[in-house]
Amino acid sequence: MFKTFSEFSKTNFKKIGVIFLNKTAFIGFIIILTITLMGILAPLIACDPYEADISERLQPPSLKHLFGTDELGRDIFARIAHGAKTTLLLALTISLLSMIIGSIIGAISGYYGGKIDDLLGRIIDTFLAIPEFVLNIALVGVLSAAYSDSILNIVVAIVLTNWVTYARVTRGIVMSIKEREFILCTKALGAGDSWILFKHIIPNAISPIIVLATLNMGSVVMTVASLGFLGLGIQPPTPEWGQMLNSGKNYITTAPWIMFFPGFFIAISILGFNMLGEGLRDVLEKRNIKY
Amino acid sequence: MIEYIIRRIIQIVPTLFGISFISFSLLMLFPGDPAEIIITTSSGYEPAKEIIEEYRREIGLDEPFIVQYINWLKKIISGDFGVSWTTGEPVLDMIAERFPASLQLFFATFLISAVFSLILGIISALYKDRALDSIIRIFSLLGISIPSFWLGLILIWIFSVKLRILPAFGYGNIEHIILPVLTWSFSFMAIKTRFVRASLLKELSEEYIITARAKGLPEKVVIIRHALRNALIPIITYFSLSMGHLIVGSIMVESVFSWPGLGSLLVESTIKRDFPVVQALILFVGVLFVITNLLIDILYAIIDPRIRYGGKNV
Amino acid sequence: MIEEKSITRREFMKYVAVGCAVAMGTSFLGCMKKEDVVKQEIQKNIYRDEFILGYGKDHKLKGGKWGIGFFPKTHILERLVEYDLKRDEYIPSLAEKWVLENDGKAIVFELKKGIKFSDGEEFNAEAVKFSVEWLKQNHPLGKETFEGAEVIDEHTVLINYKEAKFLNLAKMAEFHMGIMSPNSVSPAGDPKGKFVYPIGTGPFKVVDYKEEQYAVYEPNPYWYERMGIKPKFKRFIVKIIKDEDTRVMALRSGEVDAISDYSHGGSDYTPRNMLDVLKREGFKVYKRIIPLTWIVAFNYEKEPFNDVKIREIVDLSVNRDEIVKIFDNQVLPAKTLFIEEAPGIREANRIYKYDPEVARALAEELGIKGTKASMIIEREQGDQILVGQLIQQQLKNVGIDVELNVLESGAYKERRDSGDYDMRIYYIGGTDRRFYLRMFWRFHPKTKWKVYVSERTGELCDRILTEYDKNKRKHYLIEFYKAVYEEHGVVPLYFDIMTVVASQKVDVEYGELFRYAEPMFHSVGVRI
Amino acid sequence: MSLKKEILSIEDLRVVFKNPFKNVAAVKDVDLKIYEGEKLALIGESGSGKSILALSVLRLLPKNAESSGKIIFKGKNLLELNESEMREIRGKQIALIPQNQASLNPVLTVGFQASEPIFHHFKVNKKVAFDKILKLFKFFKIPENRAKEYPHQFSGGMRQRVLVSMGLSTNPDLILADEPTKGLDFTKKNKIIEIFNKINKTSLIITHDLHFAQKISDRIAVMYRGEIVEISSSKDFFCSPLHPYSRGLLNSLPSRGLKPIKEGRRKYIKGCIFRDRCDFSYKRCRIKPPLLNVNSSFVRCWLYD
Repeated sequence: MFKTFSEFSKTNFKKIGVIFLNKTAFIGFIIILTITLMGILAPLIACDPYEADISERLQPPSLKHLFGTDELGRDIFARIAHGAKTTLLLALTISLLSMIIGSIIGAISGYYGGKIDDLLGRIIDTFLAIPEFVLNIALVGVLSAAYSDSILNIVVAIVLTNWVTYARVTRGIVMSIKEREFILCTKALGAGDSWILFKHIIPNAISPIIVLATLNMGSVVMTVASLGFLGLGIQPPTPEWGQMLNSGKNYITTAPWIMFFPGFFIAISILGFNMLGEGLRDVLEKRNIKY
Repeated sequence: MIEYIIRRIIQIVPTLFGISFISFSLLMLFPGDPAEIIITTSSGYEPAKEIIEEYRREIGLDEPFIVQYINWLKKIISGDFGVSWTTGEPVLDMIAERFPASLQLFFATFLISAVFSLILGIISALYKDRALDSIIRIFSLLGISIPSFWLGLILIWIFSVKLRILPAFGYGNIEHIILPVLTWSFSFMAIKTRFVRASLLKELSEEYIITARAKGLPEKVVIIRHALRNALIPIITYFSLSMGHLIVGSIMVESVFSWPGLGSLLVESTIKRDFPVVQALILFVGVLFVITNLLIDILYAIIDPRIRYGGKNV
Repeated sequence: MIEEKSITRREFMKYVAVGCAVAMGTSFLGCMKKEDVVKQEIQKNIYRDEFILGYGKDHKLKGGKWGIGFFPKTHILERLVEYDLKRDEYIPSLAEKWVLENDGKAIVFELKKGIKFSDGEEFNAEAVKFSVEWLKQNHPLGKETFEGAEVIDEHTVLINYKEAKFLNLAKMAEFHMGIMSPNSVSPAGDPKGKFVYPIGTGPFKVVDYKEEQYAVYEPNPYWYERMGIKPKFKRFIVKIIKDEDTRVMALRSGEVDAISDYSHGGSDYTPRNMLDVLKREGFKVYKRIIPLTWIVAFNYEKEPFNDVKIREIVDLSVNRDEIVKIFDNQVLPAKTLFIEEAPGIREANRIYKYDPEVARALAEELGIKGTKASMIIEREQGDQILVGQLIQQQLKNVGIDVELNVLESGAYKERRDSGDYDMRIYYIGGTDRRFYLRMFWRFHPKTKWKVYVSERTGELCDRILTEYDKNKRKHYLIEFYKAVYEEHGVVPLYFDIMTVVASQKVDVEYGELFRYAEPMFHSVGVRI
Repeated sequence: MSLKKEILSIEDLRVVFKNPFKNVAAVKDVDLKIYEGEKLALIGESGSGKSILALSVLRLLPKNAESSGKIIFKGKNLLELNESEMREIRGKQIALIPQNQASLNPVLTVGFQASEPIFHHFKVNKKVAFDKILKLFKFFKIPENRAKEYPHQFSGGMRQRVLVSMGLSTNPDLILADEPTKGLDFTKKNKIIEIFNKINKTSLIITHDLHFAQKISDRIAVMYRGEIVEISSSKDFFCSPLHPYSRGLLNSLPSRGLKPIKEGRRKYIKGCIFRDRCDFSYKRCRIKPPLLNVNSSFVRCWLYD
C-alpha cells in the first residue's frame, strides 16, 4: 500500500515498465498492440470492408484476398481489420463507462458505509445471482425492440450489468483502506473527504482497477462477439467479428474460412487481454513473500 | 447449526426480491405495448384500439408499476408464470420441457470437466513453474479465451463436415451430445483447472504445509493429505456454484448445436420478444443460483469442521 | 400448373428417364399377374412408415385469429375453386361450376358429388354453408367478404357477398377459404361453436399435434381413392423448427427428411443462399417460381423519394443480376414487376433496366450527391440483409448514402408505421392463389400495408379487382404495370420461389409436389 | 565448553531471495554452532531473518530462495543432500516446532497430525502411532479425549503443547522451535517455559521474547537484519551484553526502563548494519566488522577490536 500519490506514481510507473520483464504481460501487450494497430491502420492496410464484388464471392484465401471473401464477395481481411476497430472501441467504451460508474458507486458506498452500502451490497448480491450474460441478452432484446442504434443498445445493455464488477472491487478496496491507520490519522488531522479520496484512495485503488479493467476488456470482447453471433449484437453491414462468424456458419461446408478467421481474431484478442491482465496482476499486485 | 441455516435463509430473502424486481422491471423497460403485441402475435391481425384497451385492463397493465409488480409477484409465488406471448403455452411448461436437455448437457460436461480439471489442476500445482505446468496453464488460458461458439464450429467442421463421424446437430442419442459436451468442457475445464491450481497453491503457501514438510513427509502426502484436503472445500464450493449458472455457459453451446435446452430457449424467446419467457428464465436462473448457494453453504457447514464446531469454541 | 421454367433441362431429362423406366417396369410387370402381388409387397416395404418434414411455422391446429395454419389449410382442406395463373382462370376444385348472379354480388356454386370428408361424412352444400358462416363469424377475411350462404339443394349453394367485386371469386381460391366439415366444431355445425380440430376433404387428416413442436398427419383414404394414387407413408410428421439455420442443420443431420418453405411465402423459408450449398452437399432441391417479387418500397410521401426522378435513379442503379448471384442464381432477377406468367406482364412489356451511367447522369443533374437515405430491414429476413448490403453498395455509385438499419420486428414495425424510414425491402404478390388478393393488400388505397399508391395506380388497382371480364381486367393490369413502371413506384429486385429441399432418399414427383404453387406432400415417401 | 560435541554447525550461510525486481539477502554471513544438549536461543526483531535461518536448516524455504555456505549436521552438509535424504532428517533427526498460529492443518484432527511423524518415520500403523502420541499428550497435560478434535477447538497454549509433542514424538537429535510464545499471554507463557524446561534436548529456540529466552536458554545468539551480531552465554548476555544492539534490546525491556532504540535513517548501508542506529558509531564502522571473539563470546562490533 502506498501512502501518498507521489510514492504511488514512483513505484507504480516503475512497475508498469516492468511489463516488459513479465513474459505473459508482454505477449498479451504485443497481441493487443497488433490488433489495435490493425484497427487503426485498417483504412490504409485493407480495402473497403463494404465493397461487395459478387463475382468474387466465396473465394478461398489467396494473395488477392488474404482471408478469402464472404458471401457478398467482400474481403474478409478488410472486414476483420475494420471489425477490430469496432470491437476494441466498444470494449474500451464499455469498460471505461462501467469503470467510471462502478468505481464511483463502489467508492461512495464503501467510504460512507451505512444504508447506502447496505443497499449496494444487496444490489451486488442480486446481480451476482443472475448471470451477466443472461441479463445482457434480455436487455439487448428489450432495447433493440425500441431503438434502432444497435451499437448504443449494446453499450447500454453491457454497461448496465458490467458496472457491478467494478463497484464490488472498488467498494472492497475503499473499505479496507478506510480502516488503515494512516487514513485515520489524516482524518484526525482534519483532512476533507476529497483530500483522502484523491491522496489515498485513488492511488491505492488504481492498480487493482487497471488489472480488473484489462481482464474485463477481454470479457467484454467475448460478450460483444457472443451477442453478435446470436444475431443480437451489432447489425450488418457494420463489420463485427461475432456477426461475421454468425453469417459464416451457414457456409461451413463450402467456405469454412468465413467462420474461421473472425473466430480466430475473437479468440486471440481475448487471449491478449487475459494475458496482459494476468501479467499486470502478477506485476502490480504481487504479494510480499513470507519469511 | 439450525440457527445458522435459518440465518442464511433469512439472508437470501432480499436477494430473491432483487432478482424478481430486476426480471419484472425488464418488462417495464420494454417500449412497446405488451397488450398490442400479445393480440397481434396471437392473431396475426392488427387489432383495433378499443380491443387493446380492453385487454390492457383485463391483464392489469393500466395499474401503477408497484401494484403490477405486487400482482405479478403474487402470481409467481402461486406458481403462475403467465403464458408465452407467441404460443400461448404456460411459461412453466416451456421451461419444464427444455430443462432436461439443459440438465443432461450440464451434467455430462460437469462430470468430465470436474474430473479432468482436478487432475490437471493438481498436476499443474505439483509441477509449478515446470514444463508440464506451463503446458496446462497455456491450455487453460486458451480455454478461457477461445469462444465456445467458434470452437463448436471448428469441431463441427472437423468431425461432421470433414470426417463425417459425428452429427453436428440433434438431440436424443449419445453421439449427439459428444460435440456439445466437448465444446463446453473445454472452457468449463479451463476455468476450473485454474481454480484448482490456484486454490492448491494458496494452500501450499500456508504455514501448516511447512509443518507437514518439516515432519519429513513426502511431497505427495503433503499435497494430497494436507493441501488438497483443505483446497477441496473451496473447490467443491466453486464447482457446485457453477450449477447455479448452468444455463449461462450453455447459451452459446446450445445455440451452435441447436441443443433444445434453456439457453437456446432464452435466445429464441429474446429474438421473438417473448418476454414472459425471458422474465421467467431470469427468475429461474437467479433463484436456482441463490438456492444452490444456500445448499452449498449448508453442505459446507457440514463438511468443514471449522464451521461445524463454529459455535463451540472461537 | 407445373412451372417448367424452373426445372433445368437436365432435371427434365431425368424425370423423363425415370418416368419411362417406371412406365416400362409397370407394363412389364402388368403382363404377369402373379408378379403384381409381389410388386405390391415390395411397394409396401420400399418406403418408411414415417415422413418427417422440417417446417418453420406452427400449424395452429387448435385455430387462431386467422384459423389454422397455411400448411393444414392446403393439406387438410380443399377450396371450391383453384386459380391457374398462366391462363388467369379459376378452375374447379370442390365446385364443378359456378354462375354469377346479381352483378357478381352472389355466386351459385354447383358442387362435385361423391366427395367425402376424412371422417367419412359426405361433402355437401350444408358443409359449404357452414364453412362460409363459420368464416364470416370467426375469420377477418370472412368478415369483410361474406354476407351469408344459402343451400339450394344437396349439391348447390349460393354465397352472398358484401360487395360486387371480381375479388370475391378470387378470394374463393385463397388459403383461408377452405371448406371444413361441420363436425370440426362443437356443437357440430354451429358457426359460433368451439373449434375442435379441422376435418376436411384434402389428403391429410390430423392425428396428433403439439403447439410449436410438431403436427402428425395420416393420409385421408377418401382423398387418395378419389385421386387414384397411393400414399407412400403411414404417418406424416411435421417438426416445427423456427430458425432457418437450425432447419438446415436438421436436414443435414438427418433429423428430418425434408425442409419446406412456409406455404405463404415471404417468410420462414430456406435461405436462398443455402440452396446451392445444399445441392452441392447432395440434397435434392425442388423449386417452383411464384408471382412473388421482392422489391424496394419507398416512403413515397416523404423527401427525397417523393420525387419520381430520385426513385428512378434508384431503379436504374440496382443491378438485379448481381443480387441473384448472392443466391447462386437460384432465383431470377426481376426485370418486370411480376414473373412473365402473370397476366399482362408480357403485353405490358415494361423492362426494368440497370443503367448506372444514366443513373449517374441523372443524379448529377439533380445534384443529389451525398443524399442520405435510411433503409430498414427486418432481422428475421436473413436473405434481405444480404440484399440490403448489396443495394447499399450499388447506390453508393450514384451518391446516395444508404444507412442500413437491421431491426427486430418490433422496432421495424414501429419505424414503418411512424414513417421514420426512406426505403424498405418488402414483397408484392404471393403464391399463385394470392395474386389478386395481394394486389389489393399492396396497391389499393384502402389498405394498411400498401407499398405504393398514386392516384393513377390506385384507381387502376380498384378497377382490376372489380372487373369480372378477363380481357378487360388484363387491359387494366397492363395499364397498371405501366403506371407503376413510369412512376417508379417500387423497384423490383428478384422473383422468389417456393422450395423444398429433401434428402437423397426422398421420392417426390415434381408435378404432384407443386400441384399448386404451395408444396403438397401427399406423394412423398422416404425409401428405406 | 569447546570440548562439547557440536551437533549443528552453520558456516558462512547466506540466504538470498530472488525476486523479479531485486534480490534480497535475508540471512548474511552466519556462523553458528550448536552443541549437544544445549539450548540456544536465537533472538531478534521480527523480520531479522531468524525464522529463515531455521527453515534453511531444514531446507524448507520457498523455491526462489537460494542458500549458500554450509550447514553441517552430524558431519553431513545438509545443503548438499538430495530431497529424499533430507526427508529422512526432517521430523526424525531435526524436528521443527512451528509457530502456533496456523501451523496445524485445520481439517485434520490434532491427534492424527501429531502422530504423523511417528507412523511415517517408524513405519508403524496409525493406531500404534496414535497411542504413542496419546502418552506424550498426557505428559504435556493434554486431555486424551481431545486428541480427536480439530485445531480450531484448541486454545493457543494447548496448540503449542500439541506442536511440542509432535516435535518430540520421534525423539529427534535437534529441535528447532520457532517463536513458541508468540501470541500467548503471560500465564500461558509460563506454562510453555515449564514445558521447554522439561525437554531435555538440544534445541535452537527462535524468539523475540527476551524474558522467555533468559528462562530457558544456555546460550543466546542475537540476530539483526540477517546477521548474527552477538553470541554469548545466557548469563553473560543478560549481565553484560556486548553489542550496542544487544544493549539496546535489553534497555527496551519494561524491567529496565523501556528505553527504545533510536530509529535509523537509511536502510541499506555498507559497513556495520547497525551503524545508523548506533550511539557509538565512528569512522571505522563504515567497514563491516568481523565476528570478534571476546572472552567466551562473539560479537560483530569494532568496539571490541
